[in-house]
Amino acid sequence: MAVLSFREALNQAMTEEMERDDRVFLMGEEVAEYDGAYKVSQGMLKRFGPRRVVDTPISEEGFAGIGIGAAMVGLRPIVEFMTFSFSLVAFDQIVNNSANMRYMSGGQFDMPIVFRGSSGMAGQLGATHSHRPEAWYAQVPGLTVLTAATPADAKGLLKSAIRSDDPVVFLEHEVLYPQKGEVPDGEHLVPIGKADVKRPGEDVTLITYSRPLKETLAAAEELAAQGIDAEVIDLRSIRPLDMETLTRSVVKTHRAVIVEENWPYCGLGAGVADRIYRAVFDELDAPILRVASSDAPIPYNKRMESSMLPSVPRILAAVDQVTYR
Amino acid sequence: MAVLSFREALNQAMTEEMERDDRVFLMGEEVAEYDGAYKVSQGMLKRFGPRRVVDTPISEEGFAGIGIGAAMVGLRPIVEFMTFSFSLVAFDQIVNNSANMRYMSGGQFDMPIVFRGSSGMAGQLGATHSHRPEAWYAQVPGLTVLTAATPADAKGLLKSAIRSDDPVVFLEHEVLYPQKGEVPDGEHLVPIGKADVKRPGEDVTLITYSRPLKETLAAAEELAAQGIDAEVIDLRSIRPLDMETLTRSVVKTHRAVIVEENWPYCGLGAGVADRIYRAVFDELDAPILRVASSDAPIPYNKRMESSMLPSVPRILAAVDQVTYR
Amino acid sequence: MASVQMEVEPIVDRTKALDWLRQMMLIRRFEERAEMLYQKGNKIGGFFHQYSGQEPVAVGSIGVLRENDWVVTAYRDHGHALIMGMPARVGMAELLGKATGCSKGKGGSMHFFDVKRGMLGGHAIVGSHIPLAAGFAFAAKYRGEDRVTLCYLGDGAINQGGVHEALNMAALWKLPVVYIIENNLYAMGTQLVRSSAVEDLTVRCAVPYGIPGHQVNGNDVEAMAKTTLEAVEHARAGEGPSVIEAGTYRYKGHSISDPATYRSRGELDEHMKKDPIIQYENVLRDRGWLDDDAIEAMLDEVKAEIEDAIEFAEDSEQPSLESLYEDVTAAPFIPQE
Amino acid sequence: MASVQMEVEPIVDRTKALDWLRQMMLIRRFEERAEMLYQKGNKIGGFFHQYSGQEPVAVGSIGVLRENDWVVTAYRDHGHALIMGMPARVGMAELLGKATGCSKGKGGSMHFFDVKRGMLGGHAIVGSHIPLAAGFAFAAKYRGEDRVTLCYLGDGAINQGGVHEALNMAALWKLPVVYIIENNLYAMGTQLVRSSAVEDLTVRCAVPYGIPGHQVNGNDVEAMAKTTLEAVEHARAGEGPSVIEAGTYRYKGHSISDPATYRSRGELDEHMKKDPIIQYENVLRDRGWLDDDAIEAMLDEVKAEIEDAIEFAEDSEQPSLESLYEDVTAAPFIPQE
Ligand SMILES: Cc1ncc(C[n+]2csc(CCOP(=O)(O)OP(=O)(O)O)c2C)c(N)n1
Ligand SMILES: Cc1ncc(C[n+]2csc(CCOP(=O)(O)OP(=O)(O)O)c2C)c(N)n1
Ligand SMILES: [Mg+2]
Ligand SMILES: [Mg+2]
Repeated sequence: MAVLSFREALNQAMTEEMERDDRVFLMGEEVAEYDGAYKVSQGMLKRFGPRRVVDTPISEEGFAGIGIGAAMVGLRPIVEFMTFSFSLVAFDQIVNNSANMRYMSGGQFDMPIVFRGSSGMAGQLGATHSHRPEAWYAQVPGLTVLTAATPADAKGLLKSAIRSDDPVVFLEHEVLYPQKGEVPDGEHLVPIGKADVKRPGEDVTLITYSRPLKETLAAAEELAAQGIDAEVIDLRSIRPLDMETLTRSVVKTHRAVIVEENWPYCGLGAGVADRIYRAVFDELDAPILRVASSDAPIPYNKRMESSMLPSVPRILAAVDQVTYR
Repeated sequence: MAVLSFREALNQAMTEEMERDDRVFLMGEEVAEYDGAYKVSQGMLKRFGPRRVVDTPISEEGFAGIGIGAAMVGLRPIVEFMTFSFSLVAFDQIVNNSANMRYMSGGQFDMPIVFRGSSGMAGQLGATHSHRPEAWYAQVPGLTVLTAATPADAKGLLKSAIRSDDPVVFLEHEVLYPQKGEVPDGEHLVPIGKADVKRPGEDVTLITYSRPLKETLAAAEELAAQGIDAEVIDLRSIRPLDMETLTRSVVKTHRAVIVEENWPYCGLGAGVADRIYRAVFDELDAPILRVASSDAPIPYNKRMESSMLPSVPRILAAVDQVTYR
Repeated sequence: MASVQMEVEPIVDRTKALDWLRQMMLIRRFEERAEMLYQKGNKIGGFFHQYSGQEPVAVGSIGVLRENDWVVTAYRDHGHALIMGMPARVGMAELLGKATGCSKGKGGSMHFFDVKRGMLGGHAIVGSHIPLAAGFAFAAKYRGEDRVTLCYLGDGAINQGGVHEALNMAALWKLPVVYIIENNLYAMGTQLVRSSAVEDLTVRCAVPYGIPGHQVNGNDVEAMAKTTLEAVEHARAGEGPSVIEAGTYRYKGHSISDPATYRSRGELDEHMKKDPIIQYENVLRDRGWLDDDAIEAMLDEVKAEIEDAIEFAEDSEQPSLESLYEDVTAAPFIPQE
Repeated sequence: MASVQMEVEPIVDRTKALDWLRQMMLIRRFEERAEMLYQKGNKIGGFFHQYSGQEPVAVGSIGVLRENDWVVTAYRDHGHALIMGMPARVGMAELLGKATGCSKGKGGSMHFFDVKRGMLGGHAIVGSHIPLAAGFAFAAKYRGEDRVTLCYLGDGAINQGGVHEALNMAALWKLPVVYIIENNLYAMGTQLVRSSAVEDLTVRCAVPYGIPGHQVNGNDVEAMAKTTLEAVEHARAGEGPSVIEAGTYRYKGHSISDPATYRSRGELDEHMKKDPIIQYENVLRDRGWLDDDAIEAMLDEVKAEIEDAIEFAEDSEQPSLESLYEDVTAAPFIPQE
């Protein structure tokens, strides 16, 4: 297996799919001549030319809509948001047009579009540039919402997203871009709708996605040293949610903690917890706790920002609570 | 007490506050010469003139931003969205500018702005025109999110919203506009952050807000006939949430059902349920069930749309489940 | 009188001209009868926006398209759909929310889609389909197809920011799309002077993007056709987008619930006196292409077509409640409940 | 050479001119030193956008304002803040994320606010502050205050739709606001020709709204002042908004992490050769208002001010972790956790 960075894995996924299928193209701010604000599309202009790697003006609402239009008539656009914080100006296009259009037309067309880009708190970028929009988009029927925590999943999931005939919101994390990991050689696809048990365990279920997987696995190691065997589940698919993997785990461990960067109230973890409770309430020996960001806008100051993030001590404290230690 | 329609109550609230305070003004599409698309601002242009009742072009992002700017320098705008479905094109302004600005400036100014308008499924308006944005906005620290189910609350809450120095998202419901109810005479203010027990009860807690209050109260009557004494809580304040009233009730009844028009996954009910579980898990004898809209875009067809809505039979079925009958 | 309307030499032959007249009658009749079903039978619900008075805009412009060109418009979409070839039956069935409707009863009046025939929708969020139109044109250019998109929008819609994002990109990338602003002087109750800082809408929408801007009497079906053809040929030649401001007037309120008290009876009467259908009848009569009997026969035919459509719609099945979860996604849909 | 830059007769007296020169030096020095703290000490984080090369735009335009006028800009905001009177100390402390910073360490480089002095922020979502500026002007007009707002935006920002919504309303309602487009030819790595269908930005932003559009050499501080004054007086007279396109150039990459490989060394050198600070020194020297010693002294003073600011910033306290929940709302904040 090749060792790739997260960013290279995404680049490979797009490159391979664009090689396979001329209908696939990439569009966004600085994706072409600049090679991507975060260099995810490095070399793609050179390889595919300006017809298929398209720089746009700073017009997210407009080019999201152009992508949607192109998808309605058979192209398969990948629309990059420099960061998903900027998708807020395109919110109407994503929610109303990409998600509803097939339905409102009685199924007259597919909507094979991927919106992708970095998301989350990337370090001192402040309140406007640190959004985690997963719960906003997860709520919307019609959308598929995916996120990866490892280079392998990034590649395999993005390829599946590009091949999907439905609109996909694909959330990356800027902090993960340089991180390296093994990626299977050859055709590698990760199915939509399947969570991944990143570490099997018996005593407590730790549910996470995106960047905090790392902290969660580190916490699991600590717990192992303390004699607690934690199962770590990486959601990967935010919508649809893999309820089977989640309930199977909770039925075994009887306790769960959700680790996420999202805000606590009405955040993704609330959506996931609600569904687990309703599915297997009687199996739970403790409330599902959440290690989420603090309920405040994201500050510039580094220490303050760090204090909001999921961390190993915060995860351990939550596990202590659900295991009544 | 006077009997007023919901729309008249809102009108009174705005009118009284504009009488009190010259800084308060109303701005939006068709609010002035047309007297409001839903006649909520009827007569206000005549009373206050075009300086204070301002018709705008169809530019939600722009006039939301103008309102925010005006609030930053001391005015107290009421910005009407013809419906909150159209707030999606202004999402960035509401989330990034109105909610974050005070924080990002280190508290250098207040943000006394109210965004208000109808919301919810008003009857065959289709997928783009039937949004219930409460969970989207509830997630955002900095915002206050309110909604009323009766004319009295509509008046009292809107007055409090206008007097608040923080940005308020005030969700009305088109179907409620003509409904009548008693409204206390004289100065009537409903505090932000307080839910209201619309019907006390001992056996099960029914939590709701906005239009479904009616169905919920009707279901409670049915239940009473069956010997089950339901407590009905109208949230009114979506953010901040009145956890005290909620937990006090659940500690008493040990079971709860949330009735709402929001989508199920990551909807408002998930946010509320998650917080109740974490607060009083041991008191719960059953999972908190949800009577929400179905997980689909909103169809035009009347029967299909009705089938998605909370209804007395659906509420009764949920109560049967949580009471294990 | 007829000569007042017709600013240009006929650009059509008799067959085409009669067809256009018939199309205008068809739209008019479709909506008249639908309005009755809405008002009396309570069979139609939701928002319902009529095109009465504006028919020549759609008829003249779509009239110059080729088979595989595309059309997209806002919520005032019955006319465009019918002219693109959507059978009145499936349009009427959609209004009644039936499974046989063009959008299976899921879209309603504001969402008439007939993708096979190139009708890429009515769209209900003001301005939101302007970028979509640029996207269709982007795809045509990407694939090297000789296909043009016509996109209709209102005089109020030009105040949505996304419109200008799309116009800029369409111009920058020379996309084959023609934007037709149906300037009916009002956006709901707001007169143009109260919504736009400049009243010449080509100054708002063409000049800033360096693209051709045409102003045309939208109630003159042949002038509409001629101007559109020019813009369409410009697009086909790879020269990029154009903007056409078509002056027109709507007879009805903004939607069925709007009494339109913001305008005077006199103003309305003034416009109705110049009804474009009657004017075109006169023009064709003057040309000797048509006589009163022929007009009568045409009207009868149109009426019959609409009555048949109503019968079809009424007889059609309601969609099943299970279909609520159909057409959400192309992949098997798993409700997240 | 100096005469090449100075297109207009001096519109300032000596005191003001020296002050402007000093202000430009102050911005330049502030950012040079801050860049070092970012690069070497790792004391500054997040996005950091420098204004070097563009100083005359802010200095000349803000230079004609009255005490109670307002200014708002994007994330490239250090210059505007300093000129509005924000002490270098609190600016530097903000960069270091300190509690003594202008925004208590919560805003950072992109969010310099000094409301008391009329600096209504740096704003980081491209285009999002253009409506805010119209809102300030709306409030001034509403209250009958004789107050003008200057709002700065980039050549890339004009492609955000909300900008055009705001321009239209500002024009429609004759709001006292002046929009200054700092056309530095690039939006990140995108040259203007690749982002805008039309290169004359007054055609994009003034013509469609029927408001005055000025083009000016933004690197000529006095020309900048003169043009702004004209626009400001227009606003004060109740005539509404104007747009000024100020041609300028940024020396550094878009942000500190941008190597700016999209432009040639030659292009950059060409511009640096005409450095506006040096040019203005020459102009003032030619006028006999300044000699080398005075320049030296001025620079020393500026350097000392910045070193003092750094010392202040370094010595300042970090905000407490509890302050995370402060300043969220005016009402007592109840975290929803
Ligand atoms: C974003 C948005 N804002 C508001 C509305 C409500 N609305 C629907 S149509 C309309 C007026 C549009 O006027 P115009 O563009 O002139 O088209 P016309 O109705 O005259 O054909 C308004 C305000 C909407 N659908 N979407
Ligand atoms: C809505 C939005 N999209 C994208 C960005 C990322 N971004 C920040 S600055 C910038 C370039 C802006 O260029 P310009 O307006 O010319 O201003 P300049 O940086 O040259 O001063 C971009 C793309 C953003 N902050 N907000
Ligand atoms: Mg109109
Ligand atoms: Mg620039």
